[in-house]
Parts: sequence; structure tokens; C-alpha cells
Amino acid sequence: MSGNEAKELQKNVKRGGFRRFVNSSEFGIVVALVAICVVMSFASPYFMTSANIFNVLQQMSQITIVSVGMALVILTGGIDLSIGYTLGFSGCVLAVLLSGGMNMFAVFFIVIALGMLIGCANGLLITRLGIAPFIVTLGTGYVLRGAQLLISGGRAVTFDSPISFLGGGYVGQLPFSVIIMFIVVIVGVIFSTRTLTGRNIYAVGNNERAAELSGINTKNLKLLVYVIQAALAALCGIVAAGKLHAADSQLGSGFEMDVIAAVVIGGFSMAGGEGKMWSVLVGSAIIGLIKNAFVLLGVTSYWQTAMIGIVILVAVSIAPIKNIINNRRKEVV
Amino acid sequence: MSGNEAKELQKNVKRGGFRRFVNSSEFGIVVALVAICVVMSFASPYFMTSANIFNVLQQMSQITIVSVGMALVILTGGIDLSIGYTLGFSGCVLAVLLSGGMNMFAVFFIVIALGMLIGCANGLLITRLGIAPFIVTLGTGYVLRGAQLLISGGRAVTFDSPISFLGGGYVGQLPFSVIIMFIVVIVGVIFSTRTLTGRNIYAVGNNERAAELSGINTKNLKLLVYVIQAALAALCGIVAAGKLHAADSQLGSGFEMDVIAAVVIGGFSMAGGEGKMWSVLVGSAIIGLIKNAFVLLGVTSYWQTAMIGIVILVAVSIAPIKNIINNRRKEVV
Amino acid sequence: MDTEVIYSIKNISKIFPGVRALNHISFDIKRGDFHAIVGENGAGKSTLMNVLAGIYTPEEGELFFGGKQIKLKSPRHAQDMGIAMIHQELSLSNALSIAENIYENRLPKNKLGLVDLKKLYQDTTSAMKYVDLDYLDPRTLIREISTAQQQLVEIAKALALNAKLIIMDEPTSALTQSEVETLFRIISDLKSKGITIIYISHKLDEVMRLSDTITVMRDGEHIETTAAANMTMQRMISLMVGREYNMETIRDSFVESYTNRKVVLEVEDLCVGRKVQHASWKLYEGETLGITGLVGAGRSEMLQAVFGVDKRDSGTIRVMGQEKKMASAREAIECGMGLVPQGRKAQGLFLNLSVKDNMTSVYLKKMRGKSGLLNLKGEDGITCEYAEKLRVKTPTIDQLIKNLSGGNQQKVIIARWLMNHPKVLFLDEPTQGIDIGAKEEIYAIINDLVKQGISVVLVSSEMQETLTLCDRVIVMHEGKIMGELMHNELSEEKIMYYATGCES
Amino acid sequence: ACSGSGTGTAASADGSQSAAAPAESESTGEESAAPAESAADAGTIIEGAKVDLDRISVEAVENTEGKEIKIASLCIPYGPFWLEVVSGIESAKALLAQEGYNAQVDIITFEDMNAQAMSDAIETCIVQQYDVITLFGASDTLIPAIDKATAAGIHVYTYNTDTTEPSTRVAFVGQDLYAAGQKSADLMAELLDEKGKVGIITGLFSLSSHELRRTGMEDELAEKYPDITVIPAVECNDNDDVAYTVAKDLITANPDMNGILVTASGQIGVAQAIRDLGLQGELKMVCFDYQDAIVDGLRDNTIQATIAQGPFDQGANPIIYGYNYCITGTPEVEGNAFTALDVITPENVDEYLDKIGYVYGNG
Ligand SMILES: Nc1ncnc2c1ncn2[C@@H]1O[C@H](COP(=O)(O)OP(=O)(O)OP(=O)(O)O)[C@@H](O)[C@H]1O
Ligand SMILES: Nc1ncnc2c1ncn2[C@@H]1O[C@H](COP(=O)(O)OP(=O)(O)OP(=O)(O)O)[C@@H](O)[C@H]1O
Ligand SMILES: [Mg+2]
Ligand SMILES: [Mg+2]
Repeated sequence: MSGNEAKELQKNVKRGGFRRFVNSSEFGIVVALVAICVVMSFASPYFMTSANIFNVLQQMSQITIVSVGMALVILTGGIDLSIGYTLGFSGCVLAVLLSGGMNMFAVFFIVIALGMLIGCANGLLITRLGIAPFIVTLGTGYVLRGAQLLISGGRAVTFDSPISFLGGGYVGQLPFSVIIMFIVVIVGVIFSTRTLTGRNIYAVGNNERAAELSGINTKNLKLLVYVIQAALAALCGIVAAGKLHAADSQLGSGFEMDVIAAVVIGGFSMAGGEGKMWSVLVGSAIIGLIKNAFVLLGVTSYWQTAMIGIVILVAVSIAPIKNIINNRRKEVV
Repeated sequence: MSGNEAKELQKNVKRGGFRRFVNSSEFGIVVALVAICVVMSFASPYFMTSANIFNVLQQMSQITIVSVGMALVILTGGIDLSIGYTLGFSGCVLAVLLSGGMNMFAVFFIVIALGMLIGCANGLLITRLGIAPFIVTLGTGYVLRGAQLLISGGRAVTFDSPISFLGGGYVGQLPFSVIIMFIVVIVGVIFSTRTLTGRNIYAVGNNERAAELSGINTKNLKLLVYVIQAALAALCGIVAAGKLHAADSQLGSGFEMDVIAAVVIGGFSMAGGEGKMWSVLVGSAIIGLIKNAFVLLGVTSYWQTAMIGIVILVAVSIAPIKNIINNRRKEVV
Repeated sequence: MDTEVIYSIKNISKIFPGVRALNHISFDIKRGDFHAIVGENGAGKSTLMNVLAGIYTPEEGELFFGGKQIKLKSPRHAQDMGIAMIHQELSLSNALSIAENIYENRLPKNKLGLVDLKKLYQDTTSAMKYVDLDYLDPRTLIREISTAQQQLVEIAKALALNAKLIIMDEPTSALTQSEVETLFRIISDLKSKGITIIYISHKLDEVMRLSDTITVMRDGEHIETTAAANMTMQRMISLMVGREYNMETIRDSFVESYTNRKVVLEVEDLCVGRKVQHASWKLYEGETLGITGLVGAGRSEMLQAVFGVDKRDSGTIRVMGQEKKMASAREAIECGMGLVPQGRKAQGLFLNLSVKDNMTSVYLKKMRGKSGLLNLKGEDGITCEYAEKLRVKTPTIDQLIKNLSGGNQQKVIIARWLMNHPKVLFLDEPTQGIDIGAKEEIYAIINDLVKQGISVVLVSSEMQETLTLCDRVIVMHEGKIMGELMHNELSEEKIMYYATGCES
Repeated sequence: ACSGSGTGTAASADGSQSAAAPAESESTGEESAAPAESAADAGTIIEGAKVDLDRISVEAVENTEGKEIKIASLCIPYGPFWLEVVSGIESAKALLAQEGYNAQVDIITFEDMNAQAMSDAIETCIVQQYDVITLFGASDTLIPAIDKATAAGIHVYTYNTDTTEPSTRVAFVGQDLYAAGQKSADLMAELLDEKGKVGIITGLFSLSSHELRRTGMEDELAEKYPDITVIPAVECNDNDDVAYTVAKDLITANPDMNGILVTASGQIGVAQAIRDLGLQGELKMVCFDYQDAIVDGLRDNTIQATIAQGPFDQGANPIIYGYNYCITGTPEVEGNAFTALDVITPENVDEYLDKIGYVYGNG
């Protein structure tokens, strides 16, 4: 008897991935993404041009890179409001050091290391003092903003260095930042599904106490997540500054909202423990496409803002509405 | 056996309100508030003047009014990012209608009703479709900002109406908006501690499932909370526009962050279910005082921004650090 | 037609994605009856009760309450009709007071429409007196009291509804003997008032002792409803599991002599706040050590401190003679220890993860390949193996654990530790909410483990379990170890003697 | 000059003084031809701001009675444009700190253009009994606070941007923003031979200074140049990164676009996008203000023209005007005191920067 049961379980495991995908929470946003693409390719002849596609990819690359880190943070049930400023601060440090003539490899490592230090500060305040991530990162965000202003002195610091290739370089037609994006996402997917640490992050987000009892060092794991996140923000700061060959005090401002929106649209629960890493790509693509769409369509100025809101709301409503209709139908049958 | 323990417990509970307060999470921020006041009254001769005190009170009144609503939202485990725009939109509607010559009582009710409608939209999307509050209110926020731009046309709409008394009037030296603030806080405290609905909000935030099983209509309760919040934001929009005798497309922008910060500094848990209503007053006083302090002290550098962050971090660190020290001491004994 | 029948269930079916939890169930509940419902884990008992209390809407079937057909829209609706339910999983609000939990959504109001706190506390005090909790202040927060006390609050909450019919879904699984007696006293009082009680329990002796009528369910089917007088324990179990059942397989043999036995774990002078005071004990190779006592005796705290998850104020811990810091659970796991915690929802489950993820959360570490990546191929296999071994009832191992019945969730957590082949296994109330069949399986597992030379520490509030499973028992009272008993000197009286704090 | 809609500014109560300002801005150049020796910028609020007393074009009256004057200058010193404004403020501060003037200038900074916060700060300044307040007239919602300050006997000056509705401020010192928008449109039309397709990238729809320039541009193009099509304006939040993205999208969507007008910040991002697409010179770009990156743009022909507005004067002049008013008791200027509308092109860039004493390489 029980032998049968085991086989049954094994079989069930293998059964249809597609069916399951259609019923998953990620399905809705994939539909939304496809819908936006279809509508846009009818609405604008330029939408499906390779130039535009590479544009959009480049535009979403920055959001996506940081979203991978934010997704990890949100998986643990936290949030990081300081990343916009981490990004801006890192970009400014990069610009100042490069324009001061420092070797670009040294600068790269200094900026990433500084980013990790910032993440460490956030993580320590959150895990050791137990203060809410929201308020900790709000506070450190202000501090970083101050630091960004202080070092950029309110100026745009320009520089000329091969490191710009990371943000503004092309491999054929493909912007290099898009390659970075795909690498980060792939590493993110592998990390979150195929490494012990990644899997433990889900456990911590679900039930911290149970995770602790399973031998997971929950505090250090949370700390790690903020460090990864800040390191990615620093990397993204290098990409952004590299693209512009300059950094100023505005760099990165408001960025955190785009990133959080991408992650949440991607189906991550703010409560933690739920979400699939690849879907941040879909979330940030939606964010990127919305903005692209309005420029392509030439939506009159004041309507742009309102339309962004409407598209976001529609995109995230598809899945729940589908469920409600499905349930109705079932009841009728 | 249990007799001993019982007595112990009894003692614990009945032990002085003050002792209990000292051990509460609100204690830390009250200390921070007092510390800021003491430092400031030494640092600036103008700080303790009645004119300045009324200024600060007036400045914090708007944050506080909306914080009461936000506190309710956060109690249910939600968040509302759209309130800055609800406020701004309401202010602009008020200005446009008044400058169009409509009766001010009619305008007042229309604005509040519109606010409630906005709250309703947020609440329905959140409770009926089950979309995360973060993303819903981000979306409606964009829509409202667009609407605000559309109706104000990017310009400031000025008006002249006795309704301005709500925001800019004085009773003796006391700004009328401060009176509104105290009324809202007192009603908020009574609502949250002494009414069934208020207590149910805590229950929902604590354990939604349990609340449902107790027969609480959790969906409607959450809906209500967003409606209250948006109504308060609309009221605050009237106050803000009244004070300025005008409203423009900028009114209210960035306001949500101050409000959320005030609530979180006030000790509310972002996870919901915990927090004392009166403490939003302390939270918004801290936010108000920090800004006042910089102007009074003429902190004329980029340090200002960094200092806001540091003050926030210090204010929220007091309680946990105190706890850690206490625990150390206990271990030694 | 029959005025005797208060609740009539007709042809009820309930379907969850992938599971038919209830399949055309029909039976009647008589007014004033004590009606027990028994069945294996996942038989559909809780699901049926949730239907009766208005929480789930059935796909098919009709309900008649007091002779009238009803369509329950919400739990509130059911409450208004006089149906109250004590849920299997504790459902209280942690940051609210006892009083507010008992009167959740029904707080008394004064003339102004505001909450009348004075009346609330008075009412609560009398409600608490009824469940012997009156030594607590009604303003105490739920998170400040023990699980057992919470269970009593939950009971008080249902009683305060003044319902005509009270559904109790495993109310005793988190209670020890003395509270169980309190509950039985309450129940007989309710019965004398003519209140109907539907009672679910896996403690079949309770069922036999108290019930007027017994319904057996299996795999979502209604098997039989008979008067208790016509039922024997043996037949009830056979009906539950669907085959002849022989329940005499507990321990092969007990440890006879401790001389020359290797000490695996040694705890010396352990103190944890006021909960555990100067506890010292040894655990020998291949034995089952029982730790027992009344609620709040500090057993769980002691285990958790030894396991490294809770800070201890003092105490040395030696594993295989070597002193260990034991600063984290990780260290304990590395020493070959395992802990199945009390309170699966709070401390065990990752609710939004799958059965597989829940089962392998500790084992995962062993699946790391050379590259540092996890070798996920083995994961499905080992999960299925243990799911089968422990007879976890789930459609697939990718099912979210929150969709499993309580007992099956517990089995998954036990499997989580068994996978690691621990040398020392702490089991804190491991059979809480587990059906008789699975219990026997767990007993058999304990027997197996001990035979292999593994040492088991068993914290159990079920006297029978302690008496029949343990080689040695230590009894705690208010954080102190009061006495130690060998298997051959075990008796209920002796345990109670120590547990109530009488000096030895 | 102002035929535009929605702005009565230039027309109201100013006429007489508006001619004075351009004259002053011209004189600026001459005076600063001899560079200041001590760039004592150690204590400045922005690193890189240069105190240079010689660049101050308005003469300060001697404070013979020796009464102490307190001046508050409200500013938002973030973004490259402000470097010059702050240099002006700091220079005025340094000048008035000298013996014989006895005036103290306090600089009050803001994080962003938040009218609410500024309004609150003005109220606090009233409490502190300042004699003069100079501020950025970001929004009409500042009017009640300005009026309250005036009623408390404080001389208020707006600079850079004025409120659209009249307030009781003494004078406005800054660019005629609507006219500036028109001028940039004229420049673009000239570059395009009065035909083609033009995109507009603006900072924020919600900022009146940006809106004045934007409407100035749109109105001018619509009225005067029928052969030029205007694409609906897009917002870049004053952020170069966003501007880069938006510019690329605009160019993709409108391959036939010949020119881009930028109302405010974001110029660096737009210029970089043009460079990355290899459209330098083909796609004309006209923007406002100057800084190193814009100078680079002019030099490599990515930017065809930028309009300077005399930021140094905007910082320094209102302070000196206010101070003089306190001493003499009569206002020196009232209404609008417009600062420069200077056009910088690839041809005259080096000459112009030299003239105003701008040091390249400073940011
Ligand atoms: N929400 C749900 N979604 C999917 N399946 C469910 C859900 N709730 C219960 N089930 C399934 O329905 C079946 C019956 O579960 P139920 O909780 O009623 O069992 P039970 O008899 O109460 O068992 P136990 O004694 O372990 O509490 C189980 O197979 C369970 O996995
Ligand atoms: N939700 C929870 N989170 C963390 N720990 C918990 C939780 N629930 C229970 N525990 C731990 O389990 C302990 C035991 O709970 P409880 O007081 O009910 O113990 P008991 O088993 O009845 O008695 P004893 O103390 O003798 O074990 C708690 O004191 C606590 O340490
Ligand atoms: Mg059950
Ligand atoms: Mg226990």
C-alpha cells in the first residue's frame, strides 16, 4: 500500500509544470507584460524595433539589478528604503575618486566595499538592536543623502574612465548593462533556489523562530541580505554613473520606489517568505515599459503620471480578478 | 503551586503604571523628545518662546492629523503611500471649487467625500482583490498626482474664503490647526482604545484569521481604515490649502514619508497590531522639531540632511539599547 | 421530525484543490449529547467542523439546525445561531489582553457606546474562574502566558458565547492532566445545562470515557455513528484505520542497568531565568528519558536552552564528555542533536512553503555538492521516502504545508529531524494532535531509535506515554527537578507526587 | 515682452526697474576680469562655491549707525546650478561680514523644493526677527508666509523664481522665466531654419519655474513658427539618469525629431544620450545654465546653445538690496529686477566663461 503511495507522490511531483504555472501568482503579471507588449506593438511602429527593445532593456537593467537584492530583503520580511541613496552615494564616490585620478580597479573595489559597509550598518541596526527595517533604512537613507551631497558638493562630478563601459558600453547593439542584468538575475535565481543560504532565506521569511530551531543563524542571514542588497546598489551606482560619465546629488533619488514596485509587482509578499526570483525581471520590465510607452505614444504631459498609476493597478489586478472569475465559474458548475 | 505564581503575576500586572511605562517601547521616544527639547532650549534663545512653540505645533499639526489615520492603517498591517497625493489633490479641488465661487460648506463636504471615495477605492482594491497595500496605494498615488496636475494645471490656484480659518486661523495665539490636531488625536485615542471597532482593528492586525473566526468582518474593517485615513488626508488638505490660501500641484508631495516616519517612530509595528495612538503625537513632534531645529540653529550645510537621519536613528535606538543594557545587568546579578 | 436532533448534516461534500476532504457526509447530532468524532489525521474532522461553524462553505449538501435548514454565511452567523467552536490551532491575538481575546468583537459597551472596561474585566474574571484561570489578571497579554493557559483562554472564549452547541476540536492536545480534568469538569457542567458538545480528540480513552455518541470518519467518509455504549476501543480503532488493528507494540525492552552505559549528554546546573533553576541531568546512550511535570514546569525551556536556541544564565553542557558552548541550534545540530519543538505553528512550520521545503530545512545542508550548489535531485526522493515512512497524507510533496491537517503537519516536522539521523533527539510533545495510528508509528520509531543506540528525550504531558515509553523519568516542578524514577518504579502516583512539588 | 498666458508677473508693478538688471549683469563681467586672490571658500556650504567679492555687482551702503542687521537666505543648494547661486550668497555674506557693514547672513538650506517646508521656515525666521529674508519663490503657496513676514517688518526678496500671483515681497531678482523659455524656442527655431520637430524635456510639471519656461517655449513655437511641430513634453524629475532614458525614448519614437529643448536639470543625461546615439550636431539641443558637463557639451557640439541667467547675481543681489533697504530706509529696487538672459554657444563659450570668471574643472 505505502509503496504505491510513494510512487504516487513521486509521479505527482513530475506532473505538468505548465498547468501549475497558469495557477501561480506569477502568471498574472506575465499576462500583463505580454498584454502591454502586444498593445504597444500595435500602438507604436517603433515599439518592436531593435533600437527600442535595447532601450527598454537598458532602462530596466538598473532597476532589475537592485531588485534582485531587494527581493532577498523582502523575502526576509524586511525592506530597504536607503538603496536609492546608496546608489547615488556610490556613484558620487566613484566619480570623485576617478576624477581625482585613482586607478579604476581600486575605485571599483572601494565603491563595492563601501556599499557592503552600508549594508552592514543597516543589517546590524536591524538585527542587533531589533529596530524595524523601515525606520532604520529611512534613517540611514538620510545620512547617505547627506554624505552624497557632501562629497558631490551639489555639483555634477564628471569623469572619463574605461569603467564607463559597465554602464554605457555596448557589445554589438547590446548594452553592457543588460548583460550585467542577466548575470545578476541568473546568479540570483541560482542563489535563491539552489544554495543553502538562499533556501534558508525563504525559511527565515516564513517563520524566524522555526528557522532558528533548524539551526539557521537568522540574524547573520538577515545581515547578509542587506549586505548583498547594498553591494548590488553600489554596483548599480557604478553602472548609472558610468552611463552618464558623471554623478551628481540627484543620482538615485526616488529609485527605491521603482525597485520596490518592481519586486512587489513581481509577486513578492511584503510579509516575506514568498516570491520567485525570476519574476523581478517581469516586474521591472513592466515598470520600464510603462515609462517607455508614454514617451513612444506621446501621451500629453499631465496624463502621463495618471496613466502610470492606472497601468500598475491593472497589471497587478489581472491575477486576482482571474481567480475570482475562476471561483465563480466553479460555483456555478 | 500556581498560587505563588499567580500572586507573582498579579503583582506584575498591577505594578505601577509608571514602571510599566518606563519598560514600554514608547518610553524611548519620549526620552528622545525631551532630550531634543532640552538641548534646543540651550542651543537657541528663540526655541522656548511661545511664538516658536506655536510655530512647531502648527507645523506638526498636519503630520499628526494624517498620522492618526496612518496609524490605523499600519495597525491593520497595511500602508498608504497615496496620502501625500490625496492631500494635494484635495487641496487643489478645494482651491478650484472655491475660486470658482462655490459655497464653502458645500466645498468642504465635497472635498471630504472625495477623500473618502479615494480611501474606498484603495480599500476595495486591497480587500476585494487582495492586492498588497503598498502597490495599490503606489498606483492610486500616481493617479492622484496626475489628477492634481490636471486640475491645478501645474499652477497654484489661489482663493479667498473664510474656510482658510481651519488652516491659518488663530484663537488668541493658538493656531486653529493645532486645535484640530488635538481633537483628532483625542478622538483617535478614544476610538482606538474604547470603541469596539477600534479594538477590532488591533485584533485584525494581530491575527486576521482569529479576528475572522470571532466574527469580525475583517475586509470591511480594513476598508473602513483606508476611508478614515483618506478622509483625514482630505481634511489635512483643507488645512494646508487654507493656511496657504492656495494650492498647487506640489502640495503634499513627499508628505507620506514624514507621516509614516512619525507613526513608526511613535512605536507602531509595520507588521500591525501594535502601537499606542497617543504616541503618534510624539513621533510627529520629533519630526517637526528636527526641522524647526535646523532652521533655528542655522545648520547651514549638508549636515542637515545627515543629521535628520542620525536623530531618527538615535531616537529609535534608545529603547532597544536600554533593553540590552538591562538584560546584561540582569545576567551579571 | 425528530426534536431530539439539534444539528443534522446531509450529504455534505467539501473539495480543496487536489483533495476531496469531505465526501457526502450525513449524520445527526442529538440535543444535549456529548458527541465525539474520531478519525485519523486528515480524515476531514476539522474540515467538517469548519463547515458546521460557518467557516467553510460546502460544495454540496444541506445543514439543518434546530430543524430548520440553514446556509451559514460567516462564523459570526453561526455564533449568532448559537454555535461556538474551539479551534484546533490556537487563534488568539498575541498583543491583546486575555479579556479582549475572550470578548473579541463582543466587548461590553457603556451608555456612551464606549467600551466598558470595568464590566469587561468583571466578566472576564468570572469567565476565567470557570476555567480555573482566575489567578491571572484579565489585562495580561496573551503572549505573556503559556500555551496551555492560552488553550484555556480559548475555551473560555467559546464558553463566553453562551452557545447551544460547542464544537471542541482537540481541546486537550495542549493540556496536561490537571487542566484536562478541569475541562472535563466544565464539560459535565455544560452537559447538565443541556448544551450539546461535539468533541474531537485523538486521546481515545477520553472519548470512551465521556461520550454518549461516537462518529468515526475515514478519508473524508462517514463510517459509522453509534452510541458509545455499543462501541469498544478496539473496534473504534479498526474502523478509523480501516483494518484490524493491534495496538500492543510499544517497547521491546527497557534499559536494565545504567552501570557502564555511556553518557551522551550531561547537563549541569542549568538556569534559565526563573523558568529553570539549577537543573542537572544525564542522558545515556540508547535510552528514552522522559521529562514530565505540570504545565509551566519549565520542561520546554530546559530543552530549548540545552539545544542552544534560548539563552541560559548558567550551566555546562557536555556532549560525549566534551564541554560545548551550545550557543546556537546550529551547534547543537552539529553535535548530532535534534529538537521537535512544542507548538508546531509557532515554532515548527514554514506555513507558506511546501511539504518538501518544510521537511528538508535541516537536511538541506547535507545536500550541498562540491560546487556549493544544492543537489536537488535527491530532495524529492528523500522527501517522498519519509512522507511514506510516516504516512504523511498529502496529494503531492509540493503542496503548501498550511493545507495539510494538523497531524500531518506534525509528522512532517518529525521527518525533518529523522532525516538527519540524530544521535540525540529531543521530542517536545511529539504526539500532540496525532492520530492513534501515527502515534503508534512514532512510538515504533522511538523504539527503533533507541535500539540503534540513539538517545531520546521525551517531554510529554500524556501520562500514558511517559509510563509506557520511558526508561527513566525526571519530574520537574516550577523549574526544579524534583525527582528521578526508573522504569520499574514508575507510577502515576509517584509522578504526581513529584510534579506537585512535594519534597522527596 | 511677455505675451504668454497665465503669468501677469512681468506686467505687474514693475516696469521701471526691469531694465536695471540686465545692465547690472553686464557689469558683472567687467568687474570680475581681475580674478579674486583669496578664494576663501573654506566655510562655504557647498564645496566648490567660491567667495569672490569682486563679482558682486551691487554696491553695499556703509552701515554708519552700526545697528546689527540679520539676513536669512533660503536656498536649495543641490544640483549644479546652485553652485553659482551659493557662490553669490556666500560672497554677499563675506562682504557684509566685513567691518563697516555689521550684517550677519544666515543661510538656510532645504532638501528639495518643498513649499510647505519653506513656508514653515519663513515662519521660524519671523520668530527669529530677521530683518531681511531672501528666498526662492517656488510656489504661490508661499504667499501667506511672505505677507506675514512683510507684516512683521521684514523685507522679503524673491530670487530665481517669483510667485505667479503678487505677494508683498519687495522685489524679485532673477530671470524672466517665461521670456527665457521663449528665447530658447527662438534659438532652436534659428538652428532649425524654422522648420522641423522639437521635443521638450522638463524637470517637473509641478514646479512653476519649469512650467513658465515650458509654456514660454510651447507658446513661442506655436505662435511664431508654424512649421515646427512640438512633441508633448516629458518629465525627468530633474534627474540626469531619467533624462537619459527619456531622451533615448523620445528619439526612438520620433526619428524625425530635429531638436530637444531642456527646461531645467537633466541636461547632462540628455547630452549623453545624444552622444551615445551618435547624433551630435544632427539633433540640436538647447538648454539652460552652465557647468563643466555643459561646457563639455558645447565644446564637442552636442549642445548648440545654453542660456545663462546670472546665478551669482541671483544669490548675491537680493541680499545686498535688502541690506541697503535696512540702512537707507528706501528700497533700491522694487518689482522685478531681471538678471541675465545670456546665450552661450560653442563659438562664444570660452570667451563668456572668461568674462564671468567661471573656472572650468571645478564642477
Ligand atoms: N485549506 C486547505 N486546502 C487544501 N487542502 C486542505 C485544506 N484544509 C484541509 N485540507 C486537506 O483536507 C483533508 C482533511 O483535513 P482536516 O484538517 O479536516 O483533517 P483532520 O481530520 O482534522 O485531521 P487532524 O486530526 O490531523 O487534525 C486533509 O487531507 C488536508 O490536507
Ligand atoms: N509562540 C512561541 N514562540 C516562541 N516560543 C514558544 C512559543 N510557544 C511556546 N514557546 C516556548 O515553549 C515553552 C513552553 O510553553 P508552555 O509554557 O505551554 O510549556 P509547557 O510544555 O506546558 O510546560 P513546560 O514549561 O513544562 O514545558 C514556552 O515557554 C516557550 O519557551
Ligand atoms: Mg484537525
Ligand atoms: Mg512545553
